[in-house]
Amino acid sequence: MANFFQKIGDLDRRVIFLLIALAVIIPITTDLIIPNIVGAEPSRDMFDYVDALPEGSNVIVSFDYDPSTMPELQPMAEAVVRHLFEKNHKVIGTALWPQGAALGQHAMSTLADSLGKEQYVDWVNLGYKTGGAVMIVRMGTSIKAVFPADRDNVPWEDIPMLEGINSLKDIQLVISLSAGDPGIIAWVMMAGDRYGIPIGGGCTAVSAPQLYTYLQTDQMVGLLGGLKGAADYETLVGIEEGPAVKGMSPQSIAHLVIMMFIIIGNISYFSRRKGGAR
Amino acid sequence: MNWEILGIWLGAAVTLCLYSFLYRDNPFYKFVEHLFVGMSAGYWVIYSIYNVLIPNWWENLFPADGGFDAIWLVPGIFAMFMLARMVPKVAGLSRLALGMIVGTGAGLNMVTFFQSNALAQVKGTMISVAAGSVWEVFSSLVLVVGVVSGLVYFFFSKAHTGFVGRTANMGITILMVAFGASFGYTIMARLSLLIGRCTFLIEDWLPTIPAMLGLGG
Amino acid sequence: MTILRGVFPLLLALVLPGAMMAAGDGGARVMAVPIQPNVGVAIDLTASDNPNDAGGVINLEWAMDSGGVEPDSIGVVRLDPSGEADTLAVLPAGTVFYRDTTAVNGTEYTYKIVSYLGGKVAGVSETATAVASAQWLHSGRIGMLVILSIMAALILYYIETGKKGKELYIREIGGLAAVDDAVGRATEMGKPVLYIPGIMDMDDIQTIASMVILGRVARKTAEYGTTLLVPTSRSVVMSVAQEVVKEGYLQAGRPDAYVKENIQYLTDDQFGYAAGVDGIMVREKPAAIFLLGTFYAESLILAETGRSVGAIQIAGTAMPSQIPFFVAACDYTLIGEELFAASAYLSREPKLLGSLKGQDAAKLFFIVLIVLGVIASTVGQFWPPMATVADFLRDLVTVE
Amino acid sequence: MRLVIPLAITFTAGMIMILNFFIPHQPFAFLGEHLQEWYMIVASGAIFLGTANLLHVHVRKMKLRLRNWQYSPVTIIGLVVMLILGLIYGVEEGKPFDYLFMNMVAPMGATMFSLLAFFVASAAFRAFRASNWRATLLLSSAFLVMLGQVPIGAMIWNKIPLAKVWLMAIPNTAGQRAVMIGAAMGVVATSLRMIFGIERSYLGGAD
Repeated sequence: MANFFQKIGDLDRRVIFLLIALAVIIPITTDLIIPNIVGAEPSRDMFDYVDALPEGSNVIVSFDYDPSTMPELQPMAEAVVRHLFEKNHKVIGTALWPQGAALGQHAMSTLADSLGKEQYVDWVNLGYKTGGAVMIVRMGTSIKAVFPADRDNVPWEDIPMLEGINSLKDIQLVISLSAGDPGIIAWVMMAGDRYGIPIGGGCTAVSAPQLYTYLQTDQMVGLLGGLKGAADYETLVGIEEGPAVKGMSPQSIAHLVIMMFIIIGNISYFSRRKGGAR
Repeated sequence: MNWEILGIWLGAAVTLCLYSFLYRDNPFYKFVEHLFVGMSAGYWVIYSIYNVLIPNWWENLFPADGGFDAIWLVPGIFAMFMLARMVPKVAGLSRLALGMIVGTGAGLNMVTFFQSNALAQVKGTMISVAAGSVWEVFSSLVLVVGVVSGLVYFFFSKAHTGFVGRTANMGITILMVAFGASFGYTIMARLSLLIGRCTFLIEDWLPTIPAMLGLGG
Repeated sequence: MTILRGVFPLLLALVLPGAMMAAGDGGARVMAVPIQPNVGVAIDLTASDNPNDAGGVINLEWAMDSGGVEPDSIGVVRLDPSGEADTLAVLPAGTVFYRDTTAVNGTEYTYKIVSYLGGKVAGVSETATAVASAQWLHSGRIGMLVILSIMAALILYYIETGKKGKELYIREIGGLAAVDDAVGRATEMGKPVLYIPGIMDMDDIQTIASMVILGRVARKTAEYGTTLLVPTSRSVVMSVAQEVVKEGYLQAGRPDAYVKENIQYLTDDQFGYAAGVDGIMVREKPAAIFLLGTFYAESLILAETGRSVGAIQIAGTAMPSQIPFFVAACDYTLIGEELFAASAYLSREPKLLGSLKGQDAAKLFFIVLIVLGVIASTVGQFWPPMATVADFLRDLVTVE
Repeated sequence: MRLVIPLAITFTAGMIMILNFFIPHQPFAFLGEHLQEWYMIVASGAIFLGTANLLHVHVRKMKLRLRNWQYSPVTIIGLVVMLILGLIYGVEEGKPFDYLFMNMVAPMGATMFSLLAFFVASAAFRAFRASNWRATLLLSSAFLVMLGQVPIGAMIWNKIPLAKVWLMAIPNTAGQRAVMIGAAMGVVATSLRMIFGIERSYLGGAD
């Protein structure tokens, strides 16, 4: 046995390649779903924060991304909006990226239809406005000044759910789904730091490490990072076979395979050292 | 001829040929590798012509509203200098173009690196190490000590002994933790690429096989 | 838009005789005139020269009076000194910012915002005036200028001391100490050396640093009589590499051994280049591979293939995201700044060693700055005057 | 002596780029902007140099019947086909050039990129061995982050995803910053040596 472990350290790397390929191909072809488990992580913090908001809170969901990052961010958008609807919060959609408004519209209107939510009563899509951080600062004194009408040009006054909302101070939470700049950072610096509005968000895996620092300093209430973050939110909301959970399956298996090889490599290394066959 | 299906087959064929490299070098890989080098080289030439040379040079030299802007002869002349390398007699002229390229790059890199790689990072590290919980204080300390000791590791003109040596050691330790974390974190993004290719093969290409067979038989 | 431009001065003259005259009267402030009583007009209009530019730009900011009917759209009107009005833009209602990029430096312009309702001018704001100008020094970059000047002075000073022949120490750098061994090993095995200068062009400083190292490596391969292969991803890099290698062979006294075709261009395409280099690796089976320069995702594709053919690999890059992969897959890795120290280390030229000493002094300066900043921020939490110091230090390193 | 003019050009171009950053006034704004664009044009124009070299190398390979010369025509044909289709039909969507790009060049690039999924695995297997304490740290932090990335981490201990977040936010940030600041010093020093002509080997021989 010891001999086996000594030898396996020099395993042909093509065996690893084969296992990685299988780890990816099998879940895709069989629709295998690995159950997702959510630990004490920023995605749970975010869920808990939304869950604990008093019913009927005003929440801005800002769709700050475009189709290129949809695989990661659209599942987040759908899970977050579903959760907000289920908790009877009022969802105000905005977008710092031009194409985000349409993606947000799609998520909100589809979910609203299936959950029986009404446009202009439970949700509204204010659409895209250029300006990024500057626009957010302006919203600090008047949201209506930035969005005199919604995406379909319905004037602010004619939208019942916006009655009583003047500035960001009337918003209980901002959730930015962000693919880059402008995005979460602009919301944290302007709405969060300047006006004290709680900020949550979701981002691509690539940009997550940079945003983790905001969690360390409590400038954000929670963060969904990449596909895992999206899968976490789907799991917490109770979507069982969501696109993100599905997408995580090959990831989980392939990660396991790699970790297993790291462990085998080390066992082999130590058994060789013991055997003096360095 | 169904161009869309042919496109899928072309894509699948080159994908499979390139993957065959994982087993070992073979004629299929050699073929597609040579094809890739040739086609992509051609692609970039065309790209340069249509996306740089025409809009940024030609259309500035001869503006749409007529006329001729002589100042845009300058880059044209420098480009000619560069191409002069092909003629041994005047090959020395390419040094003039090189001087311009290196000078522009050096000046531009100097300010941008200094701004975003040095000053912005220094600013981000000027934090209070007494804010928040014990854990946050510890984290801030690790961050500051990590940056400073990492910089000490890069000292070249001091022997890494004594205090400097211990600090540099701490620096390389933090660097190793950072590299490990970064490696582990990136795996997911790399797997996503493979998942993307496999999805293409399984969901776009495989279903066309019966159709192709049907057409053939 | 063009029609509006032509029609508008006329329209304005019709509906706003008072305003036109007032402007001509010597700049008396004109009150906001809501022509239709209920329409929202722009208030608090300010016009100012856009700072830190070559001139020609004036920024306008305003707020919309929220009482009254929301206008359909709003227009930005500019009056030049002769009183001629020009509608610069028609903007959606709710816009609160406009940048006039057509101003002439030194000319005083008067601006106003008009509100349209039902296609007609329904209200006009107060006016504001501004003059565009160019600045000689970017006010948001003074701190950087000061620090950069200090650093440059330090580096140039130490280069001078180096030239004067002062003995300068340089610490051991593992990857560079191994260069000789790597080339020697290739010679013994009768296999070539492969040098990969990254995928960026000659304007990239890492590529430039790589070319300098290539010169040293070429001299060694020439001395040892080993083949040196340099595939490049950029035409200009290929040209420079040819010059540098030729020179290396010349210095080693072996100009006859220089083969131009060994330094070849593959393709500008990132992964096309990776595919081509992978092919060279498995077919030429180099015994030593150098990966020095700017690398992106292809770093590991190259390093793992190089590893699989059993080559000794020396890598170096300043790309933080790729260093982990080189550390994992290569025998030696030059981390960040070590890549730039390589030419000094390999040549031991006094002026280059001096430059390294200057870099160290510059780093020390930054360390002191960071430590001061951290102390000031920390103490500033309990003792406000220190917070001002911290803010000052942060301002110093802030660049607009 | 032959290097005097090239070095003067390097110095002038470098100083213009630096001064342009600090002085918004003309003529620096104009020169700075134009120089960048000119650089782009010269570098793009140089691509013909590389293309000529590529052709030369492969034609020579075929002539001398060097190893694997049979594949050289493939490269040449690929290059020529793309050039001709691009020049004749243009690059708009739906044209042959675009078709070949979308269905061949792009998939080839994506496939090469995706090879990384295999290579990260083999590199991790071989490199992550606890041979000394530094390698152990590298290995442990990579392993911990990987665990935190997938559900199994939280299954083992629900704080593991948090450990991942901390590793990425604190030590990773610290390490990256140290590398970036250090590298910036290297860039500044190297640039200075270029601009002031202290390092000139890139221009080849001849003093």
